[in-house]
This record gives sequence, C-alpha cells and structure tokens, in this order.
Amino acid sequence: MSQLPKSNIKLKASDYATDQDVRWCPGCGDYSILKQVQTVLAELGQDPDQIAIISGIGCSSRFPYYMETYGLHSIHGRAPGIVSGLKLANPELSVWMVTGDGDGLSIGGNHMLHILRRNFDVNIMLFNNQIYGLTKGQYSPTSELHKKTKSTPLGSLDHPVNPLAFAMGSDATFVARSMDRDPKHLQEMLKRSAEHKGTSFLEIYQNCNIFNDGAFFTFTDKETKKATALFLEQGKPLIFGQNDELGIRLDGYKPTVVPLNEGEFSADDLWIHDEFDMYKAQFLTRFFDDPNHMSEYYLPRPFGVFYQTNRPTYEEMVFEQLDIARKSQGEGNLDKLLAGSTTWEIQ
Amino acid sequence: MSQLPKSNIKLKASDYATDQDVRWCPGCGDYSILKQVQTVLAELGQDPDQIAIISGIGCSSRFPYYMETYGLHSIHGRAPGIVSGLKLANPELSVWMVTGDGDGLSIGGNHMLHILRRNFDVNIMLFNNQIYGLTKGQYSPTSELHKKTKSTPLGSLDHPVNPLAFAMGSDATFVARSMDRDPKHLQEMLKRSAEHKGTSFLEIYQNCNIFNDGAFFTFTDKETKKATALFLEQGKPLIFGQNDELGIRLDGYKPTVVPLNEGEFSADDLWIHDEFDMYKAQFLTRFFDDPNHMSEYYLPRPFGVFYQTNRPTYEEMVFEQLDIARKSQGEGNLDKLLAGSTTWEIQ
Amino acid sequence: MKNITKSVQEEVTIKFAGDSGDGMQLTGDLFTNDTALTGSDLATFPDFPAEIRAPAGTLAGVSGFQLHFGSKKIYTPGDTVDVLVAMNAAALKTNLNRVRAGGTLILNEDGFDTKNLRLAKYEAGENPLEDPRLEDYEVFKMNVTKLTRECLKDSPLGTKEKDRCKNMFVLGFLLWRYSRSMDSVIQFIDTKFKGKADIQEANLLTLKAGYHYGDTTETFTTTYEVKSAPLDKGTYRSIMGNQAVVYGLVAASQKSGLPLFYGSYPITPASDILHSLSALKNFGVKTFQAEDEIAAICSAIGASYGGNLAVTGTSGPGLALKGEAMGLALMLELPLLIINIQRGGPSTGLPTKTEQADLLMSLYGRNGESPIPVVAAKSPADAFEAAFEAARIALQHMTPVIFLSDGYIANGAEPWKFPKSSDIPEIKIKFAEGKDRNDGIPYQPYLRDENLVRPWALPGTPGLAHRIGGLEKEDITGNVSYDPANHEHMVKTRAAKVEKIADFIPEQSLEMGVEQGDLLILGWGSTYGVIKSVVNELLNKGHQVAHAQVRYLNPFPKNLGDMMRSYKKVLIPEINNGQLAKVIRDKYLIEVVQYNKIMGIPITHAELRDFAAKLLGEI
Amino acid sequence: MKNITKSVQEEVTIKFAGDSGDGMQLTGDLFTNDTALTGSDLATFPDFPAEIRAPAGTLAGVSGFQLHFGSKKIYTPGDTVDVLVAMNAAALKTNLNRVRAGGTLILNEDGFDTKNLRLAKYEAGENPLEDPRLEDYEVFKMNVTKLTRECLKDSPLGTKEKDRCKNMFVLGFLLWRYSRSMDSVIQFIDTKFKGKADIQEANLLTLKAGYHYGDTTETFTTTYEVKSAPLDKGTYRSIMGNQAVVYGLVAASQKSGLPLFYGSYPITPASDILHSLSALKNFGVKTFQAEDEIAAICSAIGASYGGNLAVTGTSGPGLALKGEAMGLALMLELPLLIINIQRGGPSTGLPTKTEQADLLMSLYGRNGESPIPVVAAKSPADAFEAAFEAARIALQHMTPVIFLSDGYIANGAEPWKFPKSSDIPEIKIKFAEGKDRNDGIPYQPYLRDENLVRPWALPGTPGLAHRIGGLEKEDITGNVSYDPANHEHMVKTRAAKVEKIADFIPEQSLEMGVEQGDLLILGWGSTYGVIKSVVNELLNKGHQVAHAQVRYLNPFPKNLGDMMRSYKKVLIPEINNGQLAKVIRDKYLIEVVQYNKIMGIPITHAELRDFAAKLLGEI
Ligand SMILES: Cc1ncc(C[n+]2csc(CCOP(=O)(O)OP(=O)(O)O)c2C)c(N)n1
Ligand SMILES: Cc1ncc(C[n+]2csc(CCOP(=O)(O)OP(=O)(O)O)c2C)c(N)n1
Ligand code: SF4
Ligand code: SF4
Ligand SMILES: [Mg+2]
Ligand SMILES: [Mg+2]
Repeated sequence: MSQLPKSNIKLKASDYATDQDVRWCPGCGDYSILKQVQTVLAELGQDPDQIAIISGIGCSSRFPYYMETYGLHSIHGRAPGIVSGLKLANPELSVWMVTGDGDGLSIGGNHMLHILRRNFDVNIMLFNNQIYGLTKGQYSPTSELHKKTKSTPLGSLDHPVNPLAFAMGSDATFVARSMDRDPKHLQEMLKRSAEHKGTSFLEIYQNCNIFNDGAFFTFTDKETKKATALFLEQGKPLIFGQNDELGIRLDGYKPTVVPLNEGEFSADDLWIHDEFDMYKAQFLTRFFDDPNHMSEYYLPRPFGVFYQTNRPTYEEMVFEQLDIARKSQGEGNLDKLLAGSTTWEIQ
Repeated sequence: MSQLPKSNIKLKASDYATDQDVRWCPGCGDYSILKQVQTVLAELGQDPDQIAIISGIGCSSRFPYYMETYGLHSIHGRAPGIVSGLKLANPELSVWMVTGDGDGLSIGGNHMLHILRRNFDVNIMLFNNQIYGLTKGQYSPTSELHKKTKSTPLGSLDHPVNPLAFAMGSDATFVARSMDRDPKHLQEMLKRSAEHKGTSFLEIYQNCNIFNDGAFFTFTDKETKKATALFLEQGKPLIFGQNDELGIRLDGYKPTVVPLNEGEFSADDLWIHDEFDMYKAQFLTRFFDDPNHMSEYYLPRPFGVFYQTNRPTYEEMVFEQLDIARKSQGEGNLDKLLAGSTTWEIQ
Repeated sequence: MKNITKSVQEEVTIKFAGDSGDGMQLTGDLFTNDTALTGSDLATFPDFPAEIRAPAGTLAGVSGFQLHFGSKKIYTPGDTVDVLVAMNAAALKTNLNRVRAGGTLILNEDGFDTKNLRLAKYEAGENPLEDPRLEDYEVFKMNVTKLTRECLKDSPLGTKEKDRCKNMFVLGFLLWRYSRSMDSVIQFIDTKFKGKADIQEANLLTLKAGYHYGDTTETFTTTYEVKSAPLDKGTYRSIMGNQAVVYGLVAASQKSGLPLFYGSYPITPASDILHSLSALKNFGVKTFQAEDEIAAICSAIGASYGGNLAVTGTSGPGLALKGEAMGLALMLELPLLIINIQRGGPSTGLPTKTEQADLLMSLYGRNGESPIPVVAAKSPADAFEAAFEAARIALQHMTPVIFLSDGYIANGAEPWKFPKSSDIPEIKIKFAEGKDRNDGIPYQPYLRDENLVRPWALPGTPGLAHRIGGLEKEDITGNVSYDPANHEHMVKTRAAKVEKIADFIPEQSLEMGVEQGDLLILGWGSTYGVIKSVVNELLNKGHQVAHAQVRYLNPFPKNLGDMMRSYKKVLIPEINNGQLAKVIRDKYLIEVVQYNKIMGIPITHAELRDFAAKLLGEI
Repeated sequence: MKNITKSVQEEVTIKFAGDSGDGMQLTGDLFTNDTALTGSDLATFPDFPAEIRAPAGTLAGVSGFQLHFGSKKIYTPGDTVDVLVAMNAAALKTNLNRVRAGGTLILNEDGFDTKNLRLAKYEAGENPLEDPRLEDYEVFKMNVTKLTRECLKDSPLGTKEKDRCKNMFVLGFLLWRYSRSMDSVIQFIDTKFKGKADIQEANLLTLKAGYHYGDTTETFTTTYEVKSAPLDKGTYRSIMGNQAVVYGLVAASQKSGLPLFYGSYPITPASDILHSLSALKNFGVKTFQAEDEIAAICSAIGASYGGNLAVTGTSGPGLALKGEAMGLALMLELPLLIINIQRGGPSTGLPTKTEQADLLMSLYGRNGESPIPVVAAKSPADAFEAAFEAARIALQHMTPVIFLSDGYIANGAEPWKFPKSSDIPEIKIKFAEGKDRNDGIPYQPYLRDENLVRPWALPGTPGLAHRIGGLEKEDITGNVSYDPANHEHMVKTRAAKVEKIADFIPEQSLEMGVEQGDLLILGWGSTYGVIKSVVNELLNKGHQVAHAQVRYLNPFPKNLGDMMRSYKKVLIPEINNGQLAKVIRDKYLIEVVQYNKIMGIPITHAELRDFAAKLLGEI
C-alpha cells in the first residue's frame, strides 16, 4: 500500500515486538522474516496503531502475535476475506496479510485468486516452506513432485503449484519473490510491497528446519546462490553465475542461458528486466526448473519484483460509488425509505 | 481422456438424450452445447454406461439430467472433488465435468486450480456466460468491469478473471476455447478434449439470452466474427479479419496486429501457432481486449486449442504406487497388520 | 345500459396464474397495492416455478400469485381460492384443485389452443374448457390475447410487445369487478414507462379496455366490494419480507451510527436482500458480493473488526458453509449478524420452496461449545423489527447473531404500519477509547463489563494495539491460553454472556387468548399467520386456547417455561420435522404435541384448525 | 554387593516429562510396551505441547507421557502421579502439582542449570532443587546428561547425538527399578538403528549404563515389581486410538471386499490416520490429501459413487466445513464414513487438547432435515470395532455415518486382545446388477428394499445409467421433484431409514453394575475408563449403581429409555457442556444429572467418584 500512516515519534524495530515469547522452532526461517518486517516498518515509520496484520492458520500465521500492532489470527485460508472486509470498513489502515503455502494456496487458493484480481490495497506475504509445518510435515501444494512426507511415504504425486505463475494468472498487480536468508533483499522487497498501491503478492522462501530443512538452500546458500539465483533489477540485464558469467537472452521468444565469457554474447545482447512488462513477467515465473535436476544451462530462479502495474484499488472504487450515489440521489433519508412509493391512511 | 470405452452397438446422438424435458430458457446457449456433446459422443461411439457426467450447481450444471448416461448433479463449485474421487475409484470411466463461470471460477476456483495441476483424466466444460444465470442475473467473476447487474446497479468493480490465463497459471495440460454458436468448432474442440489424456479445460462462450444476452455476439455473430475472432490451427499462421487481411506477429516479444494487404507483411512473417509451446499459449491467453472498447488494431479473441502437454494422469500414478507397494511389500495381510510388531500372551 | 348489482363480500382469495412470461407477479402486486389503498387487510403468497424458466406454456412454467383480502383481519393468503385467473391451460391444470367448489374461473381462451393443451400435457382431443367438472364453477372465458391485440391495433408496437400488455387487460377487468378506480395503476404505468410513450400508451389502453370490457359486456352482471378492515389508525404501506429485512438493517445502521456492510454470495431466496442493499449506496451501505459464502462471512468479520455494522446473508446450504467462520466470530466476540432465509432442505433440496429448515443448525451447527443467539421473524412486516433487534443484540452484546426468515416471509407481502424514524430507538455503541501507547499498561481486550461484554477496540485507535484470534484466549488479556481452568471459565463465560441477553429482551407475550387454559399453540417464524387465524377461530368458538409466537429462540424469554406450564397441552406446529419441539423438550422437559408439514408450502388454516380441534377434543 | 529389597506394588503411575527434544514420548512408549509384556494392565496418556515447538527448556516446550499400570484392571492413566521423571526444570515445574505427596521424583540435575531455570521462569536465585517443598517427596537427583556423555566418551558420535541418548539412560534405570530385563528395548534398538552401528551402540551403552547405575549406586536400595493383571486369556498388543481406527477401516475394506478410499486434509489430532493409511498401499488403500476439507469429503463422495469404501477424516473445524457436502451424501444416499477426532473448541480452540466437542454438530450441523447415524468409540482398543461398525452401517444402509473419537482416545494406548481376521464378520455388499439398456424399463435408483435402503448402482454398470443429485428426488425414480407430498414422504423416509438401523445394532448393555437401582452413570466416548473405574469402586462399596457407555448415538439402541428408567437417577459425565444430556432430555424427557468438565483434559477418578458419591448421598 502507498499512503503510509506515519508515527509521530521515531520508533525502533523492537518497538514493533510484543512481550509474547516467540513459539517457532529454534532456527526457523520465520524469525528472520519477523525481524525484517519489524525493521522495515520502523524504517517506514508506520504507526503501529495504524497497522493491522491478518493471518490464517499455520506456523507462519502465528506472526501477528509477535507484532505490537493490531492483529487477527483467523482461520485456515480465510485471511483474504477478512482483509477485504476490514479494508472496506477502514481503507486508511496499513494492512499486512501473512499466509503459508498451505494456508494461501491449498485451502485458501480461491480467496487468493479473488483478492489478487480485486486488488485491495494490502501487502500479502506468503511464507513458502514447501511443507505443512504446523501439522508436522505433510507435503504442501508447493512441494516438489515425488516428495516423501508423512502423508506420502512413496512420494507425492501432485504437480506443484507455481505460486508466481498462479499470481500472474490471477492478474495480480504486484508480484515478487524473496528469501528468509537474505535480509537486505527481503527488506527491499518488503518496502517495495509497502509502496505498491494495491495487492502486493510477495512470496518468501522460508526454511522449515524441522520438516523440510534446506528446501531452498541451493538458492539461499552462499556456496550456490550466485549460480542458481537470479536477482532482478529494473532496467538491468539478466545476469547471474558464480562470476556473473551467465546471462539470459530471449532467443525468439524462448528464454535461453548464454555464456558471457566466450566472446559470443555480451550484456548488450541480454534481456533487460522491465517489471512493467506483463509478457516478460510471465516468462520469468516459468524459470522454475527443479534445482535437484539441473541441466548444464538450466534457468536460474529469479528473485525480486517480477511484475507491477497500476489498477485502482477495490476500496477506492467502492467509496467512489458511495460518493456518486450520495451526489446523485442525495444522502439517504430513512423516513422516505420506509414509506416507499405508495402509502395509505387508516382513519 | 484418451481410452474411449466403445459401445458395441452404433448409437445416434438422440440415444444420449434422456426423457426429462429440458428446463433451460428457450434460446439458451446451453441447448446447442448439449446437442454438440451428444453428437460428439455418438461419433466417438462412447458407451453411455461408461460415461459419468459430474456437475456443480447452476443452469449449466443441470446438464447431467439431459444425458442418458450416469450423472451426478452435486453442490455448488465442488464437482472437481467428486470427479477426483470417482476417477480414483474407477479410472476406466469416461468422465465429463460441467461447470459455469460462477460454479467453476467463483466458489469453485480453488478446486479448479487443484484438479488442473493434478491432471486427472477428465474433460472439463466451463460454460461461460459471464453471469449467474440460475440465481437470476448477478455479475460473475468473468463479467466485464463496470457491469450493471442486479447486485451491481452502479456497475461491478471486480477486475474479471481471465479463465484461460488462470488455467495456464494453474499448469493445466489442455487449454482450449470454443463457443455455443459454432457447432462445427465446438464439436471439434469437444473431440480434442476427449482425446487428450489428462484434464482438458475447455471454456465455452455461452449466451444467456435472459440475463446477459449477446455478451459474446461480437465474436459469435456472422457479421463481426471474422474481424474479432481468431481461430487457432496447429502449424498455421495467426490470420483473421473480414477477408483474412490481418495477421499477428511477435515483434520482439510483443504480439502485434499487422495488415497483410499492404505489401509490408505476408503470412510468412506471422506467428505460427504451436499448441505445445507454453510461452506462446501464455501470450494467446492475453488476447483479452474488451470488444466494447476496440482500438483499430486490437487483438482478436482466440478460439481453439491454446495449449496442450503430456503429463502422467493423477490416477495412473496412484495405481502405479499401489502396484509398487504390493510388489515390494506383498499383498497386505490383515492378521499381520493387526498383530503389529510386539504381542504377548496371557495364559 | 345493463343493470349491475353490487354485492359486498367480507373476504376474497384471488389467484393469478399464468406463464412465467405473462406478468402475473406484476398483476398481483398492482392489484394488491390497489387493494391495500381501499384499507382492506390482506396477505399474499407468490409461488414461482423452480429456478430455471421452463419453456412457455408448460406445467413447470406456471407462475402464480395468491391474494387474500377482506374487511376483517387477514392472517394467511387463504387455503382455497375463490377466484382463479388462468392465462393458459397449464395454469388451470396446476391450480384447479385449489379452487373451492362454486368458485369463479376467469380463463383466457387464447391460452387453450392445441399447442397450449399439448404443453400442459392434456391427452390429444381432451379440452379442459369442455371438461364437465367446470360445471361446479362459475366460468368466464374471454379471449384476452385477441381483445388486447384488437384494442392495440393502431399501436406501433410489434405483436410480441402488444401481447405483453395482456395482463393489463385482466387487471383492468378485475379492478372493475371489485369496484375500484384505475387511478393507482394508471399512476404506476405513467411512472414505470415514462419516456416510453408507445408502451405507456399501450398499457393504458389495454387496462381501460379490460375495465370497460366488464362494464359493457352483458355476461357480467355483478360487481363486488370488499370494505376496509378494522386496522389500527395510521399510515400503511405494503411490504415484502426481504424488503423489511433490508429496511431493518438500514434502520439499525442509522440508529447505531455505524456504516452498514453486507457481505454475501447470491442464493435463493436471499439474493434480493443483496440486490436491494446494493441500491442504497446513498445510505452509505457497502455491499460485497464475495466469491463464496465463506469469504462473505469472513469479509463481514473483517468489517466488524473495522467497526462497521457487519452483516452476511444466505440460505441453508450457505449457512452450512459458514459454520467454521461463525465459530471464529464467536471466539473473537465481535458483533456479526448472520441472515438465513430458509428454504427446503436437505442439501440443495427445494430452493424455491419454504421450510423452517435450519433452526437446529443455527443453534448447534458449529464445532465445540458455540452458543449463538437466534432471532426469528414471524411475518413480512415483522421482519423489520426482528432484523433490527438481531442487529441490536449483536452490537450491544458483541456476539454473532443468527436471524431466521424463510421463503414464505421473504416473498410474502402484507400491509405495514411503518414507524417514523424518530420513533425508532437508538442503538447505543461505544468503542474503546484510545490511550497513550507508552503508558506501560497493556490493553486488555477481554476485560468484560457487567453484562460479560468485552470492549470493541478498533484498529487505528491509539494505544490499543492488541491481537485476537481463534485459539482459546486467556480471560481479560486475550492472550492465547492452553490453561485448563481458563478454558472451562471461558466456555462457561461465553455461554453465560449469551444467557444474559435474556435480561435485555422482552418477556414472551401472548398474541391472543387466555392466560391459562387447555391449549397453547406455540410457534416461531412464518407459522404466525395460520396459528393466529386458527386460535382466533377457536377462541370465537369458546375454547380455552392461546397463541404465542417465539421471536427469541436463543436465549428464550425467561417466562417461556412458566407460560407453557399454564396450559394443559402445548402444540407446536412447524414447517419441518419438529425442530423447535426438540429444543423445548430438552430445555423444559415438557411433552409438547407436534404438528409438522414438510411440503415446502405453508400450513393451511383448515389443516391446523382440524388438528387443534381434535386435540382439544382429547382434553 | 549392596543388598536390595524388592517390594511388590499393585499399581503405579509414572510420568515421563522433559523437553520436546528429550524423547519422552519414545521412552514412554518403550516402557509401556515392556510393561505390557509383563502382563500388567495399563493405560497411557501423552500430553504434547501446543502444536508449535517452543524453544528448548521453556515451559511451553514440556512434553509428557503418563503411564498407569497394575496387577489389577486399569481403566484410566491415573489421577495423580507416583513417580515423576523430570528431565529439566520446566518439566518439574509444570508437573509437580500432579505428584501425590510422598511420591518419587527422579530429576536430571543437568536440566537445572541457570539457563534452564531462567527458561522455566524461576526467579533469579530461586532453585527448585533446593525447594523445601521437595521434602514431601522421595527425591533422586542424577546427572543424566553428564553420565550419558561419560559412558559414551569413546563413541565417535558428536555431543549433540550423544545427548540424544539421554532418555535411554533413564529408561534403563526404570527397567532396573521395576525389576525388568532390558531385552525388549535392546531388541527395539537393534531393529530401529539397524545399519547405524554407532548410534545403535551408543543407545545400548547408555541403556545399560542406566540399568547398572541403579544396580550399583548405593542410593537405590529398593526395586519394585508389579505383577500381571487378571486379563482374559489370549494374545495381546498395545494399541493407540488412531491406529485402531486405521485397522478398523482396513478390516472393513477386506471384509466387504471393497477398496478403501480415504480423502482427507491434515488436521490435529486426525492427521495420523492419513499418515498410517498412506503407508498401507499394499492393502490397496488409496489416500488422497485434498486441498481442503470440502474437497476431501467430495472426493470421498465421488469414490463412494464409484464403488469404494469411502472415508473422510478430520477434526472439529474441518467437520464444520463438511456440513453442506454431508447433506449431499445424505440426499444421494451413498455410503460414506466421516471420521471426526474431536478436539477442544470452539473455533481453532485447543487443537492439541481433548474434548467431546462435536456431538451436537454431528447430529444437527447441516441444513434441512438431515439425519445421519453417529457412532462413538469409547477407548483406544474399542476404536477398532466402533470404526468397523460405523463402516458396516454406512455400507449396508447406504448412508453417511459420522464416527466420533477424540484426542484422548486418539493418542492414548492400552492393551488390546486383537481379533483373528477369520473371526471378523463379513460385510455383505451387493451392487445393483446390470441389465439390457434397451429393455425399455427405466432404471429406478430410489426403489428401496424392506429396510428402506436404495440400491448401489455403479457407473459403468450396463443398462443402469441414471442421474442423482442434491435436489429433492422423486421416490423410486430419483427424478428431480418439487411435488409437496413427495418431499414430505422423502423427508420422513430418510428419517425412518436411519431409525430402522436400530434393528441392526445390539441393544444397550451395561458395562457393569446392577440391572436396576439408585444410579446409572451413562457415558459416551472417552469417559468410558473413568466411569468404569468409579462405578467399580462404588459397587465394591456396595452401592446400587451401574455403568452404560453408549456407542450408537443415532439411532439410540431401542432399550436405552427403559434402561435409564430402571434407576432413580441418571448421571451423564461429559468433557463438554452437556451435549449428550441435551439429546437424552429431548428424546426421553428424563431429567438427567450432568457432570461436565471442559478443560481439555480427562475427568479424574476422584472428581467423578466424589460427585457420584454426593449424588448417591442425596438419594
Ligand atoms: C479448517 C482447518 N483445516 C486444517 C487445519 C490444520 N492445519 C493447520 S495449519 C495447516 C497447514 C499449515 O501449512 P502452511 O499454511 O504451509 O503453514 P506453515 O505451518 O507451513 O507455516 C493445516 C492443514 C486447520 N487448522 N483448520
Ligand atoms: C453453496 C451455494 N451457494 C450459492 C448457491 C446459489 N447458486 C446456485 S447457481 C449459482 C451461480 C450460477 O452461476 P454459474 O455457475 O455461472 O452457472 P449458470 O447458471 O450461469 O450456468 C449460485 C450462486 C448454491 N446453490 N449453493
Ligand atoms: S515447524 Fe517448521 S515452519 Fe513451523 S516453526 Fe518449526 S521450523 Fe518453523
Ligand atoms: S437463465 Fe440464462 S443460462 Fe440459465 S437457462 Fe436461462 S438463458 Fe440459459
Ligand atoms: Mg508451509
Ligand atoms: Mg454463468
């Protein structure tokens, strides 16, 4: 969301923390996300009393309890509905929604589709750990195919959801990805989400060190990160690799990885990132190769803002209609309403 | 679905019709769809006793009552769940699912996402009339923005769902569009759906002459059809226009309409349709300009098979795992199971 | 000039029946409004065909509108029909059995051609117009279609449009027959078709043609008059149940000073509430058509959290989906009004038919110990006050409340002596007040007042930042708590809080009858009219009976038990299999007598009277 | 060689408490299995921390396992603890209040360092080990961590891994203390860690170290023995409730010859059923983890339509979501088993705690008149037969059936004299047989047999093509019907069909006690153990009491009413606010006495005995 209710006194990240002891497993990626959110809110100077954090159910959805703001820990998958109503009751609030890959894409998938297309002004953080954490380790809609979990001893059979492709297919107005283990990038993405007026969909790769440890290490670990993660920057060419020796070209309309150190290609030949280009964004969401089965020139996993566009927010339009109605029909009069068109007297 | 249970005796379209009088409004587009389905099933010679038609709730979902096959008229939005279980109980059946824009994309949107990604072998027909017919005319998720309906006297505010973009975002394995008023094309698409092994998602533009009359006439009416509708054919260039005078090019990675009668461009310069190319399919789903606000070179609305790919069906994989388990562990033995690992005697 | 005798009647039941396309609902509405203007009391009951429009002329396509009016108090739309207007063969076939012997049939002969007869599933050659059984009735045949076209021969309209005026011909005729003027209808036509001169003209012409047809045609020698009824003094209007709910909600919004939020997903027969509210944006009403019922109720919970008067509305299948979220609202202790316009169940059941289907689900349809107040409307007009009351309870007691109506109330109409807005009581609300967030005193969202009600602290209020959710909360602080004793305390407190509402609702009163005696007929919801008319008759016959209609179904009024014990027998008639009876037996251990009709249609006066009479005989 | 006296005890309750990471559940399980092998009777009760793992050492992180065993019949996990094993300060703090005065505390001193004390929220300086209150107990302190590391000093394992063996030390010590051999545990270790030589070795070493620690350390001068209990002859195993459900379903599948389909969405405490079933693919079991509870039940409906034994499983919040689909199954009259492992409500409530939360929702939580049979398990072992019965009723009566268990049964364990598969009765099923589709006779899917059961006609059967759905159906043909009389007939028929099931279930029997007398304690579900132990005691004291536990909650056994009327008073203890009591009052108009505990934990023997005794005093 854009209009940021400022707090008058300068606040520290710690001012956004509650006295409740945090109940996540030691080492859980959620801790880092919590910290970055608190840091960013402090930087943005958002008034804690003007913030509402709405979540569903899941480890991730415990988030509100740890934020010294208004918070509602609702029911499984239904946070978007609550957010929609809250925004229509009070559009001024800075509303953040916390959900998980199960909460937001399994039971809550439909509400996610509809809040994205309606474009309420809310910042959605989807903690993707590719597992059901709170219920102790069943596979989730984002789990990779053939994943062995408590509920799939011989491996899962469900083709995984590609959250960002789904978000694009739902005509989201802001689509981005970040990770728990890169505080700087995560903070940056949180700020970008906050600045976007409309529904921001931010997928955050989050490590569940108990039930799905290391799911994203290929992308988040210093060792491999540079070779597997592609950081998107507006107006910059798509370059990655241990020593930035690889780039992405659109050859025809097929994205291909090209070496930059063999003379054949240079940065100028590469695809320039444009977060306002829906077609390119659709391509980028398809950079989704399974890191466990890398071919030599496999496509890196992008991080950053894939796409953003401006559409009026749903609540804006609703209040606009209320004004129009008042202007054209005049403020409603209860007596007139009750009387209706035809009345008669009994003497 | 591919394996088509053949009926031994040759059947006519009428053999697939029940004795129930059809309760759709006179002139409803559903009649044509019903007729084409019966015709195609007869042509394919599918044994009516091997067919199950599952629907949700809506005018469209009354479909099973008019088909002399097995049929289940379930509850609103939930047909995909029923289909999934039925397919796992009896994968041999030819299962057809009928749903509407409200049934399948409003209340049923989440189930739609998940059945598409799981890829059960079923043929989904989504009757899109951009309205809630059965409940007498509220706007639906596919209604155009600002639509005035019973529930939106000042116009709807919801950015409409793009059903095929949603299907692509859900990683569907077969994505196509047809219309009620083009029997030949509709029959063709129904056959293609039937032939595809996996979940076929076929959107059918259907006229609700009572609550949303003419919603698609720009695309379906002889007058305007050629100028506004683009019929996709595998391996053929994208050409349309009253006299086929227009074509589509991918200029860089932006689809643009070019004239073919001004010497500058010829058919050879055009985008060749390839239904196996996911990137191109994603482009095509974005040919979604509002026909009410056509610019000169506005993108036509594509009809035909946008995309198809082969993935093992969910039920195949499930039964495969059962076999693997039986082979590796041997057929389950109830006495062994009940006894477990540790037992003791009480004398 | 033929001479015409005028006969005065005490009451009449007219049924307008025709094809969905024949505009019988409009005809009924207009005749009803005109009847209301004469000061007669009245009750109406439309019966639509099943949702999907069947092809014209078929039995499934018949649409009916029944009006019962009289110069005495009218409680029901009438068991049997005195005058049947049938626009085609199907309409006659489906309704003839409802007409009393000796009743009047007004038939549109043009609706009985071979095509119509075939569609109405008459055997080839069989023609009801020649049916000897018609001799038991006074039959008037007229060629409405032909006559309409004739009188419009000079109109520029096409035949299809001309034929649409048919119903005006019938209406005109009936206005004449019941000694009315055409004024109210003319006024309607003028406003309705303003700007469409041709159509306006055509309707007027046809109306007058019908009126004069009666006047001039020799066959009609009698007109009738029904005088005004002894209604209380005051200004009246005609009202339908769903409309009354809408007004009740808007009134609650204005009287509480809270913006009204309505989150809903369309479903028969509740959709009209969404439609009407969406047209009241100048009252600041926000309507949100959600993607499903779960999103709808959750949006209402969010709006309530944000400080609106939050309402969600649906019918049975939708209510079944809202159970989990109702539990959340109950745990959050936020005000929320859940409107359920009941229809025939189970499952999709009979969507267009009425049934008191969901009392038990309303009371028990959630996981865990989850008491929720339930309020029911008893008639179209009563739905206004009942909805207002339900909203008041939700707001003042910080709880979800379920409001029950049904298809019969929703679509039925009756005269309503509507209140002046200045006479409607305020609903006092106070939100928790802000404080300095650095005063070191943590805010306590679950600290209750003497009525066990917790404060309503809106996000955005300085210094009150706090967290709530669906996990069990610690008393006072609202923190998550797994403490055993706290859980029991909270379960009992939530129950006690709902029980306490009994202190803030009126005691149960009698609609009519003796304070103690042989038989109390106890009802809830839409059985009101029929019970009242039956008890009225029984009282006149000198029986020791009484009638009470329960509006507050949870908690019950404190005196309900004692009231029931003042009678030898308690009879509970319900349009279900005995749901209130269950609850009464459980709560009061009273052996009540049930009368149940589960046919998707109201109980008739005769049915209930005969049953009650028999019961009285046994005492 | 020190001399050791052995004392024989009749019963002991041991509680193992430690950090989630300390492996107390495993220790408990292993000691339980070894206890079972001695032939003692036993009951266990694990209490986990709330779902999310709290940081090590905190109060929220404490995980406990309680075992009650004896040489007599054991009905409950024990009210008070005789021996508490506490691995750290938090474990001691949260459990001390449960230990009887004079009880034994076995404390791991290494779990009481300053960090642990701080995490356990002890005041700075305060040390429970020095707490004078400990003088009321027999206290043994041992440095389990240190001792473990010592005995593993030569092991190649890292400290973290070594410390994981801690629990083996404690286990070894207890085996010694209760005069057991180490065989069963050694066998477990060997199989469990097969291939992981180092870990296997380490666990063995630590186990033995613990065992010999008792043997050699001077402080321990007594060992104890609990002899075998008078259980019926036969072969036994230890079983947990959720496991028993799984076996019951598989048995029903094998005995009906139908493949088992389980559609579910994970939820505590039901998830384990999904987990176990997903591992039984070689039994042809198909598990489907759906996207939500609605899809889960719908997939089961689809599987049932296709001819499988279809089951869906969940807990309260999930059941609330399934209401609409249950109504569909009821309308379709297809067999469907709905498993509900109850937990603390309302809303998300207390996910890991037990409660008899959902009886009313199970009976009434659907729109319209929608009767569904309900069957409840009374103990972990009983869950096998109860689940089998529920499946049988669903299949043979073509109806959805709700099976109720709860967190206490689900995770509790007891010895089970398991049946031979050959002794389990067949479940006879016959599908409708195919016919020539051109014989001109339309198939009649709603033509019922003498038990009002309709045929099960599978898609794919030649000649039986037909349509079913959620709209009201015409009797016999199954066509959509809006006919009033038909609707009432179908509503009553669906009700009668469920009532008829009473002819196919056993009459209600007494668990123990007098055929008629002063007090009947009537229970359902997990109150079984405590009621039995209380009635047992009261009988021994010569009271005229009896115990009945209702398995079939809808319909009730035919003799239940008469049974209740044979006693002066009927007491219904429930872990809820009185849900069965409501139903009994409604159905039998009997003024029952309630005893309700709503704390997420079982009723204790003392609590119920005292209440019952008082009640008997008043008679
Ligand atoms: C209606 C309902 N169904 C199921 C559950 C059980 N449940 C709680 S959280 C959860 C999924 C958690 O996964 P995710 O959303 O990925 O969150 P995470 O714990 O991984 O952060 C489930 C199935 C519930 N609480 N409510
Ligand atoms: C749970 C539930 N909610 C709402 C309804 C009411 N309802 C029936 S059909 C329908 C939408 C129909 O629209 P669509 O799916 O587009 O089908 P169409 O009638 O246009 O073919 C609705 C809201 C219902 N039957 N059940
Ligand atoms: S289970 Fe996984 S996601 Fe949940 S708190 Fe623990 S580490 Fe984090
Ligand atoms: S309402 Fe519309 S969609 Fe429904 S049957 Fe009539 S024309 Fe067809
Ligand atoms: Mg997750
Ligand atoms: Mg539609």
